[in-house]
Formats: sequence, C-alpha cells, structure tokens
Amino acid sequence: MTNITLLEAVTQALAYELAHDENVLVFGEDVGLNGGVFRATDGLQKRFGANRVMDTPLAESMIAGLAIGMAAQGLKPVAEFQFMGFSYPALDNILNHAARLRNRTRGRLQCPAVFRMPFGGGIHAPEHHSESTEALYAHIPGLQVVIPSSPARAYGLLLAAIRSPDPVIFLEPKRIYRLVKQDVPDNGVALPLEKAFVLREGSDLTLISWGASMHETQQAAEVLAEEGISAEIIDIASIKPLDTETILCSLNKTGRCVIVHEAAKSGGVGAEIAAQIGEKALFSLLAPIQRVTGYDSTMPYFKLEHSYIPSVARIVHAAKSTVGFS
Amino acid sequence: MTNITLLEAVTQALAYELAHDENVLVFGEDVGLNGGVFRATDGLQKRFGANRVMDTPLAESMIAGLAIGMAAQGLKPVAEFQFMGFSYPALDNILNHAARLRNRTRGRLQCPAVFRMPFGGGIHAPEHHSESTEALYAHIPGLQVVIPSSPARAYGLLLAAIRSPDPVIFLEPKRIYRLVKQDVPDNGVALPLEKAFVLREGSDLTLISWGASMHETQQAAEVLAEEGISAEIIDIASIKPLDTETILCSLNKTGRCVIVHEAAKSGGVGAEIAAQIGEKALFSLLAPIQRVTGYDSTMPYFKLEHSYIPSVARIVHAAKSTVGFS
Amino acid sequence: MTIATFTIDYHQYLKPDGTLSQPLPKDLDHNALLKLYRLMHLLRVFDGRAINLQRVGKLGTYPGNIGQEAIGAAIGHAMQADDVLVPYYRDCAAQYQRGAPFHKILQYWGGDERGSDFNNAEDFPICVPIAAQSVIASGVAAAIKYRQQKRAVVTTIGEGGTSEGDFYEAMNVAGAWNLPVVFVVNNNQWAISVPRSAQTQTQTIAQKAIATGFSGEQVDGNDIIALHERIRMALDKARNGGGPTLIEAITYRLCDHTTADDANRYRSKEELDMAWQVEPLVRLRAYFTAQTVWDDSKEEALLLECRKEIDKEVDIYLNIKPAPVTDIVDYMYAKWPESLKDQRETLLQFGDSHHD
Amino acid sequence: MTIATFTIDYHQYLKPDGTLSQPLPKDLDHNALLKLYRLMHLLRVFDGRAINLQRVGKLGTYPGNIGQEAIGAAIGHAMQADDVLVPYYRDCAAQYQRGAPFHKILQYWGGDERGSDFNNAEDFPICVPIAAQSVIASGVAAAIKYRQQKRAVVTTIGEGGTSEGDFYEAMNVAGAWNLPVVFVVNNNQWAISVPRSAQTQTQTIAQKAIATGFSGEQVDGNDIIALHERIRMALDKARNGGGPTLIEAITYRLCDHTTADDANRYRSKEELDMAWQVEPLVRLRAYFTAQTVWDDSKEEALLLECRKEIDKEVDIYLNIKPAPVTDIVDYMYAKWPESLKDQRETLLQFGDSHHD
Ligand SMILES: Cc1ncc(C[n+]2csc(CCOP(=O)(O)OP(=O)(O)O)c2C)c(N)n1
Ligand SMILES: Cc1ncc(C[n+]2csc(CCOP(=O)(O)OP(=O)(O)O)c2C)c(N)n1
Ligand SMILES: [Mg+2]
Ligand SMILES: [Mg+2]
Repeated sequence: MTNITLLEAVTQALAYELAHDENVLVFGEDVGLNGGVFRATDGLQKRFGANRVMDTPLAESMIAGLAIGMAAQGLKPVAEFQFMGFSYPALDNILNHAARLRNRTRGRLQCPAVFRMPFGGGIHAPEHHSESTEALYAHIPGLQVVIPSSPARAYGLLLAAIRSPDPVIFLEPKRIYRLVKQDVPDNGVALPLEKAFVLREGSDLTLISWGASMHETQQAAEVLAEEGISAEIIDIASIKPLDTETILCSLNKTGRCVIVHEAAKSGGVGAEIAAQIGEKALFSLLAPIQRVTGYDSTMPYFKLEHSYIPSVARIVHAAKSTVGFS
Repeated sequence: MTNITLLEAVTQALAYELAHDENVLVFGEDVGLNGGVFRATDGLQKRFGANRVMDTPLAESMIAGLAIGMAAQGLKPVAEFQFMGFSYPALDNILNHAARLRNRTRGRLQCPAVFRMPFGGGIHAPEHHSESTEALYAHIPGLQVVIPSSPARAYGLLLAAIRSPDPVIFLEPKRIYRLVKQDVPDNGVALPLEKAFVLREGSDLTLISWGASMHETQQAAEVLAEEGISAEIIDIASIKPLDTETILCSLNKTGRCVIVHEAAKSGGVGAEIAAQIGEKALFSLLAPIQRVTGYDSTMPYFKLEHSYIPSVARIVHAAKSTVGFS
Repeated sequence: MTIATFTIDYHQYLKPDGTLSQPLPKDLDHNALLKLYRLMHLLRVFDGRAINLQRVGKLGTYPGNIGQEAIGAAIGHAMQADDVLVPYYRDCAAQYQRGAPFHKILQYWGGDERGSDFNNAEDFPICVPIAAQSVIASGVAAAIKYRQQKRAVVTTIGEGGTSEGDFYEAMNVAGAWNLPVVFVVNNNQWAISVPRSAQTQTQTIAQKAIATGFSGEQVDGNDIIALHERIRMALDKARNGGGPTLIEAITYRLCDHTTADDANRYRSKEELDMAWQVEPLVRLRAYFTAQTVWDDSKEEALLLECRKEIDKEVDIYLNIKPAPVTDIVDYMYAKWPESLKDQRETLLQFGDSHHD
Repeated sequence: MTIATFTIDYHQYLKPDGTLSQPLPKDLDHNALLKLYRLMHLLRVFDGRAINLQRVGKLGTYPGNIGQEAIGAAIGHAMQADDVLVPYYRDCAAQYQRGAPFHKILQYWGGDERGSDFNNAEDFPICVPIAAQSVIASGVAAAIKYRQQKRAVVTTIGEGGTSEGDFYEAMNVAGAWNLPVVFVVNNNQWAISVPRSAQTQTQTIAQKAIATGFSGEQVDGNDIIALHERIRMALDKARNGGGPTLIEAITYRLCDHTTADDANRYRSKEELDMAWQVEPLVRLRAYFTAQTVWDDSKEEALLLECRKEIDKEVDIYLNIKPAPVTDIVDYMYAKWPESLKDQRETLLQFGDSHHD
C-alpha cells in the first residue's frame, strides 16, 4: 500500500522514472544529499547516485541551460527550481530556447525537459517564496504547463511530463504538499497531459480551479451543497494547452461559472478560460463568469497572505451571486 | 513645425526630458554614439553628454539592476532593451525588484524607471527580433505597461512614463516606427497613462487594439465603413492598468467587439479584456467577442511572419461575422 | 608568452588564539573594538531570541547570523552615514547600525512589509532573490558617481550567490564604469546544503574580481579587525574615485541555514566543532583578556545588558498592531489605479475575515 | 600575504608578415593549411554574396564574418565529427565544415526556419540571444560526461557577449563539473558600436576563466595555425577528462556588424585600415608565397572555384520552395494540441493570402 501525500507522490514518480529510464537525470539546488528544501527528492541521490541526482551551483539560468543542452542530447532532465519566485533568471532560457528548440530546427533537435517548481502561498514563507505566476509560462507557445492537485494526479502527471517529448513546466502546489494522503500505486501509469479532470459533477454552476486553490474550491462546493446548490468542479490540471472541451461541456450544462485562482487577477489564466467560454459558449451563459483570484498586487508577506489567497467564503459568495443572478 | 514619425517622437520626448530634468538618464546597448539600432536616441549623447546618455556593457539583467538602483536614488533612468526578445534576462530584476520596491518598503524607496523596448514583428528581422509578449509584463502587479500607436501618443505617453513615480514598461511598435508622420509640438505636455483612446466613433461594433496592429485595425475599419459597417476603434495604449471604463462604455453602445493583437492568443492581453467585458457587460453583448491574434506558436521567421500577424482581411472577416451574428 | 599576471592576497590581524599577526591598524582603538564586541554579542543574543521566537510560532523562517557576526559588524562600523547598504539576508549587524532597529528586523521576518520601512532613507531592504542586490548596488553606485558625490555602496552576498550571473554582471559594470561599490562575500562555506567546493572550481572567491578587472582579496572573516580595516580601506578607495573592490570574508555558518533547515543532514559534527574554535567572539575576547581590558564579570554584565536590550526589542515587536488589509494594495503604486478600485472593495469586504 | 597567482599566456605561430614566430605544429601540414586557406576564401566569397543578396532584397539582415574567417575555419577543422558545436551567429566556416551547406545558412538568414534543419544530428543552430548558447553548451557537455563519452563541445561567443551573466554561469559550472567544453571568444573588438574597452575593465578576456577555476589563454585570432593548434589541444584535453578551456581569439570585424549596421558611425577609417593589415588571409598567403607553394595564378584559380561553388549554393537557395503556412504551427509540439486545432484551421484559411 502506498498511502502518500502529493509531495511523496512527486518523489515516487521521480524514483520510478529514474529506475526505469537511465536517460532521466534530476538536478537543482540542494536536491542531492539534502533531498530538496521540501524533501521532494529525498533519498534519490543515495539510491541512484550523485551522477543521476545532482546538486548544481547556485544559478537558475544555468540550470535551465543545462537542462536544454542535456535534453537536446536525448536525456530527460528533470530540473528543480527551489521556488517559483527564483525561476525568473531562467525565463530567458526557457522562453527563448526550451520552448523553441523543436520549432527552430524543424524537429531536428528536441527539448524533452521538465522544470519542476513549488509554487503558491499559504505556508508562512518569506518574501518571494509564494508566487503564482503560472500565467507567464502559460502564454508561451511551445511550453506545456501542468499543475497537479492531488497525490494521484501528481504521480500520473509527473510521469507524463518526464516522458513528454516537449518541455513541461511542472508546478507543485506547496500549500497542499502534505495536506491529504491518497493511495497511489507505484505502477508507472501516466495520466494524459492535455486533460482537465471533473472532480465532482453538478448542475447549478461550474467551479473551475487548479493547484492549491482546488482545496478551497472543493470546500466551497461542500458549503454550497449544504445550501442546495450543486456545483460541478473542474481541475484544469493542464493550464497549457487548455482542455477547452471539458470546460465547454460543463458550461453548456450549468451556464454559470466561477473561476478560482491564487494568481493576480489581471492577465491570470482565469482570463483566458473566461475569454474562451465567452467565445464559444456565450449564449449558454446565464450569468457573468466571476473570477475569484488574488488581487493585482504583489503577494503580501505572510501576515496578510490569507487575506490575499481566495478563501472559501469568497468562493461561496461568488458562487451564490452567480447562481442567484438572473 | 515638427512633423515627425513615431520613432522621432520617442527621440523628441527623450530630448525634452533630458533637457528639463537633470535626473533623467538614458542608457542601454548602443544608445550612445550609435543612437540605438533604430536611432531612437540619435544625437542625444552628443547633445547631453556621455554621462547622461551612455552605452552599457552587454548585459540586460545588469541594465535593469542599474535602472533600479538609480531610481531608488531619485534619478529617472530610461533604460533601453535593444529588442523585446532580449529583455528576458532582465525579467527577474523587473518582476522581483522594480515592480516591488515601493510596496516592499512601504513607500520608503521607489522605482521611477522606464524600460523602453521595440516590440512586434513585420520588419523582416532575424529570429527573436519580433516578439509581442506584452502579456508577461501586464500580468505583474506594480508595473505599468504602455504602448503608443501614433507619434503624438508616443511623445505624450513617453513623457508621462518618465515622470511617473512608478516603473513603466514602454513598448515601441517598431513596425510603425516610421509609418506615418504627424505634427507633434515639442511642448512637454504629457498624456495620461491610464487612459484608452477612442480613435474613431462607431455604432455597430468596437474594434480594440494597441501598438502596430492599430494600423491594420484602422484599415479594417475603413473597409468595413465602405460596406456600411460603423466601427468604433479603441487604442488601449495602457495595457496595464486597463481603462475598463472606456471599453465598457463603448461595448454598452455597440454590443459587439473584436480584439486584435499580434501576440499569441492564449493568455494574451486580449483574454483579460474579453474576460472583463464578460464580467461587466455580459448582457450588452449581442455576439461573442472575437480575438484576432497571433497563433499559439512562436513568431515565425520573416518569410512567414505576415501569415502570423493579424491581417486586415482577418479583422474584417471577424468583424463581419460579429456584426452578422444573431 | 605570458602577458598578464594576477595575485590574490589574504589579510588577517587577529589569529584564532587572540594574538595579533600584525600591529593594530591606527583607526581601531580599544573603545571601538569594545563597541564592536558588544555589537557582536548583541547580534548573537538577538539571533538566539529570533530562532526561539520562530520555534514558538511567533516568527517566520529566520536565517541566523551565528558565526558571521564580525562581517556585518565591521561593515556597519566602517560605513559612513551617507553611504548606502544593499544587503543580502544575513546582515543584521550592519542593518542595525544603520538605522534598522531589531524589532523592525523581527517584523520583516515576522511576515510584515513594514519591517523594511526603517529609519534610513536610502539603504535597501533585505534582498531575498540571490544576487539581484549586486546589480542594483552597481546602479546605486552609478547614481552616486553621476552626481559626483563622495559616497560609497556596500553590497553583500553569500559565496553560493557568487555563482549567479548577476554577481558577475554587477562586478563587470562596476569595473568598466569605475563605480564606488564594495562587494563583500560572506563565504560561510555552505549554500544551504551545497559546500563551497561544489559551488565553483576556483581556489578563492576573491579571484572572481580578476574577471572584471579590479582587485579582490581574502580576509579572515572571523577577525573583526582585519574585516574592518580592509572594508574601511575599500570604502575610502571607492569614495575617492578608486573604483570597486571585492572582499571575500572567510567565515563559517555555525547555525542552520534557516530555521527551516537541518544542517545535520549534510555536514559533519567534526567540521562544526572545528569552526566553533575559530569563531569571531571567542577570538576577540581572548585578545581583550590578554590585554587585561576584559574579565568574566565584564562579560556577564555585557551579556545581561544585551539580553535586556533585545528583550525590549522583542517586546516592541510582539506588540505591533496588525496592518490593515488594505496595505496589500495601497503601496503598489503611488496611486491605486482607478480601474482596480473594485478590487480594493472586495479586499475590504473579505480581507479581514481570514486573518490567522 | 599572497595566496594565489595566475597568469595568462598569448599564442601565435604566424606573424602578420607571414613569417613564423615558432615552428609549425606537427599536425598541420601544407595540405591541411591549403584546405583551410581555401575554406577562408570560400567564406569570404560567401559573405560578399550574402551581403549583396541582402542589398537586393533577397536575404534578411546578415552578419558578416569578414576578418574573422580563421576562427570558424580552425574550429571546424579541429573538431571531430562526433563533437558538438554550439555556435553564436558568426560561425559560418565552422558550421559549413560540420554539415550545414551554405544554402542552408542563406535559408536561415533568409527568414526560413528550415535553414537550421541541416545535416548534423546534434550541432545546435545559430543562437541569436547572446550568451544563452554558453549555458546550453555546458548542458550538452554534461550529457557527454554523464554518458562517459570521449567527445567534446565547442561554443562560441563575441567579446561583448562575455559581459552576460550566462557566459559566467556556463563557465562556472563547466569548471565545477570539469565538463568537456571549449569556450571560444571571437574578440573582434566591437559589440555593434561598443568598443572592447567599454565592455569590461579587464586587460584580457581570457582572464575571465580565472573566475571559474580553469585556464584561459589569448590566441592571435588572425593566425589560423595558432588557432587550430590551441583549439585542437583544448579539445584533446576536454575529451580526455581535462575539463574546460577558454580561448580568446583576438581578431577584428572588418565588415559592418550586420547589413543593418553602419560602422562608419562609430569607428575610424584608420582603425579599419590597420586591421586590414593583419587579417588572416593575406597573412597565410604571404606564408605560402614565401614557401613557394603559392602564386597569383593559383590564387586566381582558387577564387574562381570558390565563386563557382558559392554560385551553386546561391542558386539552390533562390530556388527553394516556400514552406507551407502550416509550418508555423506544425513544429511547435511533437503533436499540435487538440484544443488548438481551430487555430490551425484559421491559419489555413487566411495564412496564404498574406505571403509577400
Ligand atoms: C535566485 C535565488 N535562488 C535560490 C534561492 C534559495 N536560496 C536561499 S538561500 C540559498 C543558499 C545561499 O547560499 P549563500 O549564497 O552561500 O549564502 P548563505 O545563505 O550561505 O549566507 C538558496 C539556494 C534564492 N533565495 N534566490
Ligand atoms: C541577449 C541579447 N542582447 C542583445 C542582443 C543584440 N545584439 C546582437 S549582436 C550584439 C553585439 C554583440 O557583440 P559581440 O558579442 O562582441 O559579438 P560580435 O557581434 O561582435 O561578433 C547585440 C547587442 C542580442 N542578440 N542578445
Ligand atoms: Mg554560504
Ligand atoms: Mg564583438
């Protein structure tokens, strides 16, 4: 039995791929002996050796460059950025090279690299340890951006990410790293990368979210259920590319929608989802789509972070006003 | 008489501020003797000296860091990135520092810096010289993102950007750098940074765009007018923050909208505009909002770039199907 | 054909046993040294309290300074009031001397932005993203140079941070433009779990300045006298148009990386024990004792005094009123954008209910 | 106390007047040298054609190699087939020798991605964003090291590019991990309009390797013999576990930065004239002439042959069929995403009408 947390599911997936494919390498700052600051790579160096699980010098652009160079050689690098807020020095290499290598060479070279990073707030961390800027990556053609919100999805999606022939930004919602345990058999079975997951069927409205906010979203659905409101819940999981079909399918049924994300509102991924629904299902809409999101301000230091992160109360409020709209 | 191009308007605004405020410094790669690769800073070093208009070593993160450090000292640095595609090494400093200095210190330190960069395609340039990734900057709280689309707006908005107490990303649509001339008196009068501009009043639909695509958008409006369709045209100009009021005002009148931008569709600024209209004017909408944009692919090399950039034909087609929708 | 030769020097005044390896520099008399000794003690007491506050849930993650007190103390003392400090996150002693009271430092690590709004108009707050402070420091120095002021900038970084491109870019422009900035590297041998040897193949960190055309040097980072003297000289040089200097201060992090870290996972007890033998406080005390200006009762009195001062600071910290939720948005821009005013209203409506 | 000393050496075989400053290295006989001479001529003819094609609107912006032919020629010749080249944008001679025919190079600068789909399975295409290629090259070298292969990587960059953090980060990890990579700097004295002196305060670019713990050296970049010998040795060293080397090749850009540039704006005719005196082709020809293996008729025949070869390549280039518009999306992912298939349809519907 493998009753494990999301964090342990990450470790389990890494270990599975390391064991089954010698082209897989894991590296980043402190991922070796220390097992990463969250212990996502705990024990991997000991088990697979320091030539497969290695600490790098402290330089993120270099980490990305290493991954790209290795990937072009047919390896399957899995690079870790310690926190999403420290991935920015690597943006140039990720946007200008990882995302473009296949297209630039008409397929002669490829970039099957995974860039893992913990993201999001709510763990009382210092400044820059709580970013949710997934929209930056999601806008860039050539990238895939994947966000698990349960142990099983973390395992299955990370396997898929490592096996993908194209670069994947794999965002790990650290707030729910250890929130729940789930039985996740270590069977090496990957999940599809382009699919959203309907976590709960409902008829009155659709709640759409991803990552750690799935937690509050699901709690909100419980509250709503108690008040007789039936919410369908979609975990987007792959924010790039988006599984528009699953979203539209639900909207055509419910006609009402609340999108929840922790990132700042303006230009967040919620905007793209809302725009697509407006494009393709406008006249199914019975109420304006609401976005319950972080504010257009920097994620505050932790004393105020819970006033920033979308709360159950805010989601419930938005859901009710959406359902009550006529 | 100052009948000048958009490019010359940039030079004129820089010269005006350099002449009137000794805190203003202009720097970047090749901006000195060479006057910048587009000649936007032509003659400025000669006129104002090499201590006010200076070439930097070739390093973009450093250029951003210099600007931030100078700005914190009360200077008004105007930094140039040679092309938008080369601004990415500076993203870390811009997102993590320029955008946050005021908030981080509760106003003790500020960052009145301007980051200028030519953007967009259509000039037969090599790879990485044609990016339109304004959405990256527009998502970041603390930044302002401004895009002129005429000589007069380039002059007035750049003056406003330099005088702003907060950091401004100033994107210059290089495709229309020299497209038209306009009389732009060198009177030092700035335009407001938070306002969209209604370039043409109309009743049948609203065409929304910014930057170089304003050109095709305006041409499309002409074509539509010939066919009896009256298009209102909005130049967003400030994509961060957005002038929602002007947009909603127009939508409440026309009920139909096509948004045009050169950037990749998914997660482009068009999504945010569409989402806001859907939120605040859903039941004014008589047709789905359409986005005529670049594709979710890397901007192609120049042989194919005109198949990527939204064309007049695409805009007209979308406008007609929007107007014809019922 | 050899066309260029470079050397790196090492500086020390106070040996680990408290004896001098060369005569005291003239500008550090016993009074000044006693002041610095007190400061280092104060910081060590502060660190102990901060780490305890974190353990009992009254502070967030905190990166201790234990073992590295001499560096910040020397920087703070050597700088002039109108110089500018652009620090990394392990510089309490310098920040304190320059107007950031300890309760503000606690407030910062307690998750409150107001901690960086301290009584110094120009110093930068702590920089968490590693090495960005280096390029920003060069920017500050460029402003000073542009205005032809006689001031200088000190910026700090860990030895791990020297692997970042920003560190190199900052030094390169400082060299090219002859900027008044001193780069001080806290080489505490570890970057979290990554040892100095894995960070870079170089024999010294100081030699990284050779890549940018100015002088770098190693200083015994547990020797407050050497640190102060070399930093003072570098600042003088910078203020007088002599350009930048890189100072590698060799020390050791005696505590965990932060309160979220467990150093036992990656380093040996033996190494740690050895490092305790050469740390800065014991050494200076040995010197004082030999000079008969110090004894156990003075030490005890000093410690008591330090504890009292820190108690007071902790007290102030613990009684700071929470910030209004609207602080989340109100400092983002000089003026909150008109178009986002509904966001501020939502924040007012929902913000407070989630205080924890 | 001096604790470390470093030196930088300079290497030259062939003096500007064509005489030897030391005996020929054993692995370069006259046949090899003639081959390299031909190659440099071929490249110069190619450059002239490319610049003309741009002028008549049949090519996009093009960065010439004039004056710098020896560097790429030496690299291409010194590398083994299974080594990997990670080039910057002024490396035609190396790319050509490694499987990229000139018509492909034209295709690339003609605005067609298919130009980078040339006949070499592992070499990287041209890297336009400066210095990113350096870190990527270290990644390629890390893969080679992981697989314990006896191969090496060459990556190139301009002297301006050495100011970028990526260059330093790449060298630092190459040193720390002892990677089989050779960094070759084309020091052509100018980064567009910015002179070498404004780029960095260092006496040499070679000494930048001192910051990353391995050896750097200067080579006469107009001396094909020295270049070849030093690059060959560095590659041997890399393949045999000796780690990285930095080679600064001192040369001069005799053309404009690109066809979009006008170098007259920022550099003097005198400087340019002087540079023409020491350029690589004249020098090698003087040597051949002195050795009586060369004369005017041979030179003429060679030029004719080169022009013919380039004519053929230009011809192929000009007759390449346009790519279908769907190429815009079809190489973005191994499989174009299901959810974006409507975009592909729009492209099909509208794409072709805008060909220009
Ligand atoms: C750009 C960036 N990357 C990663 C981190 C995470 N991180 C925080 S401290 C640290 C180690 C720093 O080591 P060093 O520079 O030696 O300083 P020390 O903490 O030892 O004083 C790391 C990797 C960060 N803060 N910023
Ligand atoms: C990251 C980045 N910044 C800016 C540019 C624009 N740019 C192209 S070439 C060049 C100068 C490069 O000079 P150098 O490195 O000396 O190489 P050279 O062209 O002289 O061979 C600049 C600034 C770029 N391509 N990439
Ligand atoms: Mg350290
Ligand atoms: Mg150059």
